[in-house]
Amino acid sequence: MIPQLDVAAVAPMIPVALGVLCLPLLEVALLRTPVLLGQRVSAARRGTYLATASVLFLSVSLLLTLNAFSQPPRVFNPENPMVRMDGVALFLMSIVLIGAMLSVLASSKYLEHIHSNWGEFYTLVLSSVTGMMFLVAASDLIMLFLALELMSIPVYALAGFRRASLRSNESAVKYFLIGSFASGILLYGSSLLYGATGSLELDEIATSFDPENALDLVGAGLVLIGLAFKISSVPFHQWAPDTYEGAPTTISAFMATAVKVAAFGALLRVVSVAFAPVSESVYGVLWVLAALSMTVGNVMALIQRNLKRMLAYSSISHAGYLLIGVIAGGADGTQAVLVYLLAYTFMTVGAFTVISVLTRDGEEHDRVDDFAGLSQTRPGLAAVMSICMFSLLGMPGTAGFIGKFLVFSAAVQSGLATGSSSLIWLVVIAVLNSAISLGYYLRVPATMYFHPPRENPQPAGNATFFEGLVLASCAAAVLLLGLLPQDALPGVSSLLQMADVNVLQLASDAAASFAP
Amino acid sequence: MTEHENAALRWIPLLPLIAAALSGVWLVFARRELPRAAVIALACGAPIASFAISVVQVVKLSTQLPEEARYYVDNLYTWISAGDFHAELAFLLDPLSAVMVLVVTGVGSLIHVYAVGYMDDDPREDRGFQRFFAYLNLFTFSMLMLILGDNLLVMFVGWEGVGVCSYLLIGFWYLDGANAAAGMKAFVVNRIGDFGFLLGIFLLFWSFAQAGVPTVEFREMAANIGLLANNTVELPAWLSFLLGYPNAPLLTLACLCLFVGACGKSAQIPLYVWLPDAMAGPTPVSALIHAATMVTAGVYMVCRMSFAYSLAPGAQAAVAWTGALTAFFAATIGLAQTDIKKVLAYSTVSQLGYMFLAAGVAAYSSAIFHVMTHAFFKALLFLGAGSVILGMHHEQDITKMGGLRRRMPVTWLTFLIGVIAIAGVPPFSGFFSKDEILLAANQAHAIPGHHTLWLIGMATAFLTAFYMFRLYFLVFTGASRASHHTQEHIHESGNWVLVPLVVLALFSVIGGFFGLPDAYGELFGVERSNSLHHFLQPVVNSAEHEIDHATEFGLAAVTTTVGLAGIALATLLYYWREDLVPGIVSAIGPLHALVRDKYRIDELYDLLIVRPLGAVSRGLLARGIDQGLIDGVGVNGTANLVRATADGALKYLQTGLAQSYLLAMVIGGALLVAWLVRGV
Amino acid sequence: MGDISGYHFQIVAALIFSIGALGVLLRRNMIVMFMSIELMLNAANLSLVAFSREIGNDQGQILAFLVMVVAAVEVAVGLAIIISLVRNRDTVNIEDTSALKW
Amino acid sequence: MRTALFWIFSLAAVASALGVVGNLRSPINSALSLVVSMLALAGLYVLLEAQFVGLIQVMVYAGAIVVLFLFVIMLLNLRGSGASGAESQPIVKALGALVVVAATLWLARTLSSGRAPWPDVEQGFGTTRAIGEALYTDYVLSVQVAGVLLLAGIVAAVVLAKKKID
Amino acid sequence: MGELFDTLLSERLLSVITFLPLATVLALALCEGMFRLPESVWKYTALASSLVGLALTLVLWQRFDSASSGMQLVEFAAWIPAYGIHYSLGIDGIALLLVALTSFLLPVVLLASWTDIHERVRSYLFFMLALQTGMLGAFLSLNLFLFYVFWELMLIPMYFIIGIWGGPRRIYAALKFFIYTMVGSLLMLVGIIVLAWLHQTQFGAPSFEYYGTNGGTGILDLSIPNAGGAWWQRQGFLFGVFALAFAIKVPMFPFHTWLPDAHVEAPTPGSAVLAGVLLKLGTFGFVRYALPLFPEAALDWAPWIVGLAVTGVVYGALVAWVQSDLKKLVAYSSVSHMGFIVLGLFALDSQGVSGAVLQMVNHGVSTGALFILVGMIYERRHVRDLAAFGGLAKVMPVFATFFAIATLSSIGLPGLNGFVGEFLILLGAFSSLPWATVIATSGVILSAVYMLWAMRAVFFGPLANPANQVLVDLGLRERVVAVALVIPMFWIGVHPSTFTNPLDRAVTELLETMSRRGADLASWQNGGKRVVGLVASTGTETTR
Repeated sequence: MIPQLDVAAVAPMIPVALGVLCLPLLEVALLRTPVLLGQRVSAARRGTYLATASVLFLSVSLLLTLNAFSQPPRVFNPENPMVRMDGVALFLMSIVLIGAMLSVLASSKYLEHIHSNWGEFYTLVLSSVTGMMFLVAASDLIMLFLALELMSIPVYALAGFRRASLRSNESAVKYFLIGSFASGILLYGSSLLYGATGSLELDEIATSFDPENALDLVGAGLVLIGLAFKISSVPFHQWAPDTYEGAPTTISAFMATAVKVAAFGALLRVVSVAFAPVSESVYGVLWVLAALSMTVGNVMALIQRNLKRMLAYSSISHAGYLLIGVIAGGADGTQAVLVYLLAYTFMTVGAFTVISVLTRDGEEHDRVDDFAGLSQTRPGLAAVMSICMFSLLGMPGTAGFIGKFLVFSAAVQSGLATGSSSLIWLVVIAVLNSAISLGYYLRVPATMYFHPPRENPQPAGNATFFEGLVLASCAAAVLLLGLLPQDALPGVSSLLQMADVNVLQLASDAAASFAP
Repeated sequence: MTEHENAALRWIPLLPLIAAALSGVWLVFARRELPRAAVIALACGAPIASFAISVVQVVKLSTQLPEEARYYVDNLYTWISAGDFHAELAFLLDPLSAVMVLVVTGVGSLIHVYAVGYMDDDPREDRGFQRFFAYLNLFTFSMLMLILGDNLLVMFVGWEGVGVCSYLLIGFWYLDGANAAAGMKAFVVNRIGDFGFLLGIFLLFWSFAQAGVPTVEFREMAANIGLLANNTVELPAWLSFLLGYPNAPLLTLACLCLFVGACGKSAQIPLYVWLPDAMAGPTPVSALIHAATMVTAGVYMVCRMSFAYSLAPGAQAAVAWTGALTAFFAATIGLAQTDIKKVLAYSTVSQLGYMFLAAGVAAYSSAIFHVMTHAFFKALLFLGAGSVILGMHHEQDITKMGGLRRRMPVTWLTFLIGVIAIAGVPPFSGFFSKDEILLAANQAHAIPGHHTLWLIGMATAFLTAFYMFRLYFLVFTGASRASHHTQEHIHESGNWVLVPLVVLALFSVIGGFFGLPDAYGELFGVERSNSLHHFLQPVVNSAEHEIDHATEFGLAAVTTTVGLAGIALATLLYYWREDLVPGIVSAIGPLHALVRDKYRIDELYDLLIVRPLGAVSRGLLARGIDQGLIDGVGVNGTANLVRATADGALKYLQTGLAQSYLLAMVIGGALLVAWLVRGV
Repeated sequence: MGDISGYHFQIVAALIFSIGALGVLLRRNMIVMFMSIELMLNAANLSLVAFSREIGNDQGQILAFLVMVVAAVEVAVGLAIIISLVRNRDTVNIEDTSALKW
Repeated sequence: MRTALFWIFSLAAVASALGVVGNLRSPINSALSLVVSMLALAGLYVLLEAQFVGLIQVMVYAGAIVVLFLFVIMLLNLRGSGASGAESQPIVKALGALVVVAATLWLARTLSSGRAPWPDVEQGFGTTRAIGEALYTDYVLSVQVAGVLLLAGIVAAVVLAKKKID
Repeated sequence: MGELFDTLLSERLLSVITFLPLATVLALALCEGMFRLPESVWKYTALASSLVGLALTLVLWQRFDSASSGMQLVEFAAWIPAYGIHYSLGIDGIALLLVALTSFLLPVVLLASWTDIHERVRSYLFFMLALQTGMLGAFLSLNLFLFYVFWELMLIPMYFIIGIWGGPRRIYAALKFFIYTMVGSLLMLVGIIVLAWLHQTQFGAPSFEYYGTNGGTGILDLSIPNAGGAWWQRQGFLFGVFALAFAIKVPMFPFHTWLPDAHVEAPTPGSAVLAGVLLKLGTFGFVRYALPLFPEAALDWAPWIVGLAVTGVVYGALVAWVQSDLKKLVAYSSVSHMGFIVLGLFALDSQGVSGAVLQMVNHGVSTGALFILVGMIYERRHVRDLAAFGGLAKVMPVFATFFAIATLSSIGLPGLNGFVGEFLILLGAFSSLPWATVIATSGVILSAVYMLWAMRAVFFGPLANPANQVLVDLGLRERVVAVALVIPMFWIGVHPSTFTNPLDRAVTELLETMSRRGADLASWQNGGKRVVGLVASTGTETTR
């Protein structure tokens, strides 16, 4: 019996997956150009071509994803859905794709500078993106696990992509060991859930979930641990600073954004679909995780000297803020998480890209002190960095603020609806944490603008076109989302013949399409 | 347009203001001084013109309006208004302000003229001559605002304005730090008084507002003062415990508050300390501000508010006693001073005490009378002293003078007239005014201890006569104690200086006859000879006392005798038997030193208030609370604590060892799961 | 099947899982740690298959199968990562890779 | 018979798992223990009517994965346990071990309570055919994803482990 | 084109005034990107833009109708309608005064810093004008979200101004300024969001609109319980978070310690704008939001706030007195003066509130002037230590004159601006808070002490230091600046009704709103009279 498969439902994933197949071929073709064209393509050019190709694949995917918004949610297989292409999934896929595109664009030159300009990079990124796209749409634990691994394994390798660098090795080893351990826990949790509820499908788990049964709860707990690891929530976060610091910068950006976005997608889905019957307990757990993540992340970030490491801690704290949105739940909470993730992606990629642009000859200028006087030597970079920092700290007028605002707003609304004060406390904690976060975010513009340039200044020269594109689009997106969230997508919506669509609307619709 | 409206009034204060503004703007924008003649014309012209207008208006006032409704009002616009509070920018010319205006513009004009001569040789690069006159004109303006103000607010404008001008003029020779310090001291002490004044305004306004007449206008307040006659203010527990009664009469409290202001402005105990220091200013300033006009503002204010004071016996007693004690106290200090201007300064404080004594015993017209005569003779004395100082090349120490009579004859004569006038020798002006005050004190049965007040007044009269003649003898008679060099250059002053001296001397002689008591008038067959008293009476409502002429003359005789006794003693000690003085001084050594050092009150204030406050501000507030507690513990402390949490503790969890991370995961995960299954 | 039922298998799985976890936690040789992780995955697989038998649907087995695929890939990549580390620094002691901290 | 097999396989599995973890001398020994464990598990799978999974377990795990481990161990020429110097943080590690053990005991207790007896399974359950059919119909998407994963794995392993690229 | 102009000026005047500065610098930056502009183009364009802004403000003033109630010249545009977030601007008398103050100070400050700032002039101008937009927007916005955006956006330019062009400890000061201010306002954000969602529970849709000027309801129509319900929905909490944000901005004791650092380290124009306008946002926040929204809680909290305000008056003055750094002295004087303003606000009667609002303007002008003047001397000598000066009146008489006027204005000399505000504040406060007023009035004495102390140390005494002997007096540009600053001092002092007339209506409405929303203002206003026995004292009733 052959089920009715709706291949078109997974259309957005196909170009990327195709990319995974094609890129190695393309690379081989490029390597063999002396034979084919009689002319050798330089490594740098090859990188550029491959990056361009990757972006092409990604953008076709993005277009397909955006196109799918206007259609009702589809599933791959009505009998056994595996993936559910609802609004949330599509929205998160778009973010992932955007994050990946930006990271890829930022990488081509950077890889050269860290002497690791191998075409496999793009294959790995694309395969990871494939995993992410499946992850955010996964509607059963099988696909969830599989997609999670497809997302993670290439990233383990990418973290260690700079083979000659011990820091990169270490970063990969730690990420890999701890990540596999967490996958094991997640898998075991899935198994227990399966045993307890008789199914691996999220809907069915929810249906037969017995909140009084320890096995169900243990399973749920173990799955939560596995996902909490991926979103780097305290106390499952400790890999993140080490990994982000050691990994190639653009990969750190990729990890901090796309990986986290996808993991949040999975968490959101699991929590609000599968664990709906125990939402109160689960929210209790997430409450603690959120509070811890915000506090530990921010406090630790305060003492960091290395910018990448600081951003890692910052990403931990942002995971905390995002968890508030998850806890707030409902359409508003989901919408808040979606918009926050979008905003977070732009500002974080922007910040990491600035660091990557400054890399020369294998030397990363990633300590905060390295940025001294950057405003005079590289004013453009300094400006983008400042915009990203102000956005990260939640300054009104930037995307970060809109995200935070929506999250708080969802929390307050949920608090008003349920009459409980616990979410408000969480918001208060978040607010105090934002205050702490000022201490380190502001140091970056302070260093760039208030300190004189150092004696051996940052490498001069211009950013490449790709890098410039990334920086400009990050800065523009951060500002546009911050100032005109309502009008942030007019161009795209007209492109797709969608009436009256904007980011907030999109996220809100997406959230509404979410299974109750 | 009623008959009471009179748009000419505004020009009285405005003319000096315009002069000052012109000078000032020129100073700011022009590279050099105006031509000296222009400065003089502007500076002297304005007060003289004001004086002329004043004379015309006062004559109109007293001739065209009936006695019981004698006032002109010039209302410019509503100055401050909020809610039910309105203060007009309005001027009031009634008999009380008329007298003051004439004194201020008249004496003021003379002093302006004098100052032309006095400041002539002041060598300054920063265009001091013009600046000086700008300040002086500004002062005249402020003083006229104070006097002509139709309500407490406009009065307060002048009140503070004169304070500022005084500040600027005391510190006019600012390159000497001491002068600047004296100016600052004057201003700050005045501000302490203003603090009380403001509270008085608030109290009065809200009381009137509560009674349904929200006003700060004098006439309206006077008309409605009855509404407040019985009001009391409930005191907080601690205060009523200290005072022994639960509530205080409202008017007493309000009047006391206002009187605090008067104490500051008119240098009464305990706020008199600034006036002697204020002698650091140029002598015309001392004459104008610190003798003739500004310092009498407090007296004027009390008289202006007499409608309230008359209903506040407690306040009256306080005014009278403060005045009497100040008079005596300052006179004792005056005995031992050696700086010619300091002697005059203390005598001013003392004479102001007399005025308050008068105001306190409700003899308001006598107070104003004394204000007037005092303006004449004290201005004369100061100007004379200035002339001496000019002649002695800025030597002010009377122990280094002597024998100036022949070298400076005009100065000598006019100065002598001033001394006689202040000593209370009939028929010089001082005699009449002082006599009236003492008489009033003697008869003020409503004031507790009024006989003691009278006795203190008499004692002060004796002391005054003594120290003024001591001053006179030390300066003008005997042998010169100046250095040779100085002696050779001693010279009589020029006409700019001498003409005002002569005019003022004239008024010092005859000034008393403006307020010749009716009893004396009858001797000469003049009805209502105390024209000043009768002129003022509708406004100030002085207490009338019915005493027979015999008693009145008897008391006058006693006063005169006491004054003459003082003169005699001074003559004995400083003219005939100067050799006795050192013996007496050494006999009462410590006491003399104490008096010479002004009872060390300044040092006491410094020790009790200024230093502790400074120490507290610096040590406790600035260092302790601001830097230590708030910034150190609160702000940076919190920040450091957060940082230390990371640096000292949290950081060590991030060991870099993968297995410790795993461990944290395991433990955290175990807790997480345990929490989830807690209920099962 | 007599006295043997699902929970026996589950307990075996739990035991192997925790042995694996202990191995990851306690052993300092990365390769051994990695093997321990494989043990954990296997334990989970056992659990899945046992539940699959117990419940009577094949989802567990499907997942178990896919886990093996994942495990294979994981091993390949993981060992490659370790190899590239060892190339730079001749050690497989996890505690030697602790330059990144704080 | 089944009971006996169960006990044999499970004891072997647990014991060899302990062998993997507890062998401090050489990773090679650990790897060999791992093989034993995998094989024992395969046996258990068969007992659970999961012939296909059992088969794959032998092929993939025992046949491929552990061999890969051994290759790498040989390749790197590792001697000893790789542990040098004293155990760091022994107390903390002990604590962690304690937590794991306690959690396991608790979990075991939870697992052993109130389970229904096994249902009969339909014919063909767990056979290659059954699983294969499921995989290529209902779960075909996961197979595709697994394919991508394998490709990515190859690429990743190559790029990281190759001695010299280009 | 002409039509567009007319529309802008007639219907979008507030937006034009608000965004003109930002638009100017953005345009400049754009041109700069295309062809490098000389610095002088930047300077003159910026100055011209700020002067145009001033002129437009005069147009605004003229168009403003003092007699009509409510918000005027309202502008509305949807922004994020789903959340009730709109771009809505409007003006009342209170805002008018503060907008005028801002528009006035900016050109003056720019002119004052013409030569003072000579590094990175373009960035400096960029930040200054961006700051102006932020400040104006905060004064004009009628949507709490919009307000919050402007409120926070101001921090960035100020942060850079302090940090780039500041003194030796500028980085510390800039960080402290930023963090201090944002800590307070973040909590306020929580409060704002709670309000918006309360609006949903009460009226069916979330809204950040304050007055509901666009026909609907607004936050101000909410009924917010003062007791009962969850703690975070009560007036007490909500007032608390608003008040904290505003108190830090004001700054009230004990939240003031960012101010001395920021002032001392900031460059002259930064200090002037900071003291002149930024601080006013704190008190403005009280007037516009905290008081009318949460009147009952405001009354509950009032004794504490008044206590802090009065403490601030005395404390600021005493600490100012012992400072040896001239700028620090002026900075602490701000603490003292702002205490007066808060006292006046919490008098909650028309005198007190009018006085307070007027005093905001006064303080802006006077303290702004003082900072600018201090800057002039700093530009010459590069020291601010009082001990380094002395006798400057001799070499710089004109400067001394202006400084003296500013000083006198600052210490509240009648006839100058400071007095009118201070008097009304104290008068108003006396009826409700007599004892607090008595203590605060002592600030009148103390302000004379410290300001004259500074005058004396700088201008009087021997001109001993050779470095001071060669100082040159103010040049023409500086004189123009000084005169511009002095004019409003005299104007407000002599004819305050120009400024209080537009105010009256707004103040009355504020008090009416508070009463309507449940505050027992009469009993508060009489509270003090009762304490001093003014209420029940006529005749016989007193005996108890």
